[in-house]
Amino acid sequence: MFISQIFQIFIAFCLFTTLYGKGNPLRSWAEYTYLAAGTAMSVMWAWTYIRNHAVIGLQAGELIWIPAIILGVMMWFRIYPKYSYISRIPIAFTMGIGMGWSIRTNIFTQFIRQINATIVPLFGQGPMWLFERTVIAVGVITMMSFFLYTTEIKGAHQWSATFGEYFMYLAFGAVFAGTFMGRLGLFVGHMQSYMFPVWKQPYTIAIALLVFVAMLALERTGWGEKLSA
Amino acid sequence: MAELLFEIPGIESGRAVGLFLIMGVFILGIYYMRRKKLPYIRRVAAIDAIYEAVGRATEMGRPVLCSYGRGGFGYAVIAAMSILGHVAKTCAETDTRLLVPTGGSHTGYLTRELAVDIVKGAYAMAGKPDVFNEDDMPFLSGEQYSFTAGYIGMLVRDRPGAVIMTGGHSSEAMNIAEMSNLVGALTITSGTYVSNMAALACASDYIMLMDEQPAAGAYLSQDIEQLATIQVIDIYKVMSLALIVVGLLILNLTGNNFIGRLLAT
Amino acid sequence: MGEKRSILQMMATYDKRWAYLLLFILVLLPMLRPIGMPISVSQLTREYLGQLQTLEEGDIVLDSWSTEYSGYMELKPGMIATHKYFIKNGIKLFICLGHPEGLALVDALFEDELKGYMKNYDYTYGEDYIILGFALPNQAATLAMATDFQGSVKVDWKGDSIKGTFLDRIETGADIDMIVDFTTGAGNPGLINHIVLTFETPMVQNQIGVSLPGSFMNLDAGLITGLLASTKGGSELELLMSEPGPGLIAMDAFTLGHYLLIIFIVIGNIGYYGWSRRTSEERDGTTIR
Amino acid sequence: MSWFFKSKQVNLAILVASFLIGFVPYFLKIPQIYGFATDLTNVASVVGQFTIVIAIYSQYRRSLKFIRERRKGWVYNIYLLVLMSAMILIGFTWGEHSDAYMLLVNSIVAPCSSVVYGILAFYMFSAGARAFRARSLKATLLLTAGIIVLLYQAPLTGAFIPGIEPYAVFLTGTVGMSLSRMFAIAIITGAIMLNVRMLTGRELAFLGFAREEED
Repeated sequence: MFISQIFQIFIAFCLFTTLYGKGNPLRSWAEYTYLAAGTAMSVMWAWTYIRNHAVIGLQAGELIWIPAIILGVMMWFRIYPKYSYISRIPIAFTMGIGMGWSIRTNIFTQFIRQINATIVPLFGQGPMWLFERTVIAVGVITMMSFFLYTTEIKGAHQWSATFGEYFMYLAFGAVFAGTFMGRLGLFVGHMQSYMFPVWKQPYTIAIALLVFVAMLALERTGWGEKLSA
Repeated sequence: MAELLFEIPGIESGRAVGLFLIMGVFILGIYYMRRKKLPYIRRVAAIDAIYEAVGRATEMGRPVLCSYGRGGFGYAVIAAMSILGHVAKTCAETDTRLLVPTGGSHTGYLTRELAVDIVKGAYAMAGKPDVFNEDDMPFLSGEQYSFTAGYIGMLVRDRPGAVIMTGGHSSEAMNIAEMSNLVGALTITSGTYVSNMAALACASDYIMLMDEQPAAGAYLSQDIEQLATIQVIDIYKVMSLALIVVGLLILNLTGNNFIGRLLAT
Repeated sequence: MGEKRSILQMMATYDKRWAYLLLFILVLLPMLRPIGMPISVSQLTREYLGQLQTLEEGDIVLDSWSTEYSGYMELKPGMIATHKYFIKNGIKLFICLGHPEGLALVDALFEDELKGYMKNYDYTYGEDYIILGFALPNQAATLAMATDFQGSVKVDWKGDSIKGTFLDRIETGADIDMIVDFTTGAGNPGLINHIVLTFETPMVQNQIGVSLPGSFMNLDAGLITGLLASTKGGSELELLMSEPGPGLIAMDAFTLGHYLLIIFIVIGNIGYYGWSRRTSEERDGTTIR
Repeated sequence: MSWFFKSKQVNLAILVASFLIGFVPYFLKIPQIYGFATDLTNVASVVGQFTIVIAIYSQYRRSLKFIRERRKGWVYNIYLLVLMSAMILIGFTWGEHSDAYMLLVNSIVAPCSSVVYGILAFYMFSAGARAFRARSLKATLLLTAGIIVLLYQAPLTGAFIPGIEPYAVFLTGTVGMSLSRMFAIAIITGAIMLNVRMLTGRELAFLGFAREEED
């Protein structure tokens, strides 16, 4: 367990050397290790899903899984250019079903519900409510008018579009800040897992320094680029 | 939710309006795709930015890097393919090397085939089929993170003068945009979701916001299907605006939530 | 570049790797020496807790983890606090993973963080909570689960049958009392599309900062009923429930990281007005002009 | 037989039929097709999992090409294939809940996945520091909104200046939210239109038909 913990810290800091912007073998090693493990994990999970549904279902006598497995195997023919046409049927089938169930509900969640939530009584709930709801409606309308393509933007449309564009940049400021909070929270949480329990702290600091120095040394000597992938 | 305005026997309650809206897209879409006359589409500023970027790379003698996203066949990726075709043609005409990283998801190998065809076709159309080099369109990986690493590797190694990152990119977009800024490339990106749009607007020299990318793709291709798509989208945008305005007016002037009930689910 | 650069020029065109190094140091330092800065609780987090409080003992909650390990790092405080609430109040959970990496999280959460807590409240596997594993890989699976639960789910994550557990009570999405979704946003739209929309099941979300705009939109449209925002929301929930955890510890670094960015923005502006604008540099690598 | 698979009409028919199976039961009250539609949805979710084999194959092919041609970093590709095969082998032999397999997941995937996203904090940081400059009215709006929300998000500020909360909540919950809403409303039609193009047989490149015509 101890070794695993130390290894985690080491491989994480190796990958952080990406920030320096130059190739080095530590980073390449970490990257390839991750790629190998990540891909292997996807394989295992795909298999588990197939087993828990199709294999167990078949054992219980559910015949519907037989075509599922046949279609799945047909999918593999995509990799032989000569027979890749065989894979078209499972692709058409999964794409078709997927298209069906995604648009059937997206029209409600993304279109109808959103328009409906914009149409609300403005008065009678205080000035703050009136202000916020008006801002939402005006914001949606003016921003959308900025994104119309089949008409020339001029006259009143020009006013609306310009206002919408400014409004959008105001929104971008807020959204950017929120995104930064998220990424920072992730980074802080990650570092926390290497700093607590407290016994990890000396190891973490030592490994961070070690990787940092190694990275600089590799860069200065020119070995970094040479040995990286 | 407001109570329903109407119900149609045989249709699940509250779902008829969604069904009609979807059918509306189908009807309008097929109608516009069958028309022979090409509709008017505004030339979005992104197109000039793309030509400027390619021109800059050519002047500097550096390659152009153009990617079309890492997902399967989505709305953004298909638009990006049109843009890629034009970038490839311009590059072929001006003898600028073009790099196209491909892959990035389990379905990335499917889109790659089409991308290779498009670039190959563009070189052939420019009369330089022998200049086309498939090694400049590497399949980086089927996994997102190593696709990103490979992409960054290309940026650092080949130091392109322009990076045109269109199509559906997600969290890796920020990574690529900042790295491309570090190597001094003029960066054009496209945002496909809200937080990604805000971040990329800050990080890149030019950004195609929301559906400016499909609009640019349609304008460049002058393909009736893509143009029809933009037309139908515009109709629905105007319709949604009208619904909001009319709904708000009726509700707040008369107290009757007509549109709200029409759209109730 | 000239040999000697003025301070203003440096403020406009510093090497950003120095900023990276500073951010690294400022995040690690307060963990070595915690400062314990005070924090406040937002209305959003109070409403989220209010939603959890509508549940009664024995209610069944679909506990969806549509997050990879990285998202967990951000959502951890909120996940721990929310699960503590469930454990304390005897709510039944069935955990569905929406991402393969979720497997590693089961151990990370239940073994490393909540083991003692669960023992205190006698919260046991099979009786109070069941892990279904990678049960929500895509919308199709979610739809299948929502319309025919018993037909589409037969075993738990280790392949043991779920017959005879509290899950027997579930036929469709209508039998689920609440959905709690720990998500990175890109996770699984199927929950809203196929359960909330169809069965009007209440759903609360613990969302990462990146995907918050979309969640605000759904909150306003009534598609979700509560929202816990990023690490900050988690730490506020800890404070509200008087259950201190990793969130409150993180807040020092969180504050410093934000202030550092603000300082760099100020420096950049001084540099811009003092140097870039006068030299009318053409391109500075951003659309915001 | 191969004409059947190759035929555009057959594939298009399958596409349309499965689209209808996915689409129609949600709207029409025909209980008889519910069960059938659910079964097929289950089947589709399993079929989708089979694509992983293609991803693996592409990875092997690319790595082997690197090794064969002794390209830069070919040694890493050997390492990649060995580690990947070993982990898959361990997973299949002892199961994905075994200690050995979990150890690999916890030691490699957990830290690396966190770095890949955590590193974006730095990129956001430098992009923000570069872009948030009061160059114009647009940029000043961005800067103002950004600074207010950033200040609010730093938990310490809220404790000392509680008055900042309504402004920040207004910017994220109202201004930012209306951007998301506009985005959602505008983008949905494009997605449906793509489906229209596919279902009417005008956009079949995803089935590989574009390639076919070249051959």
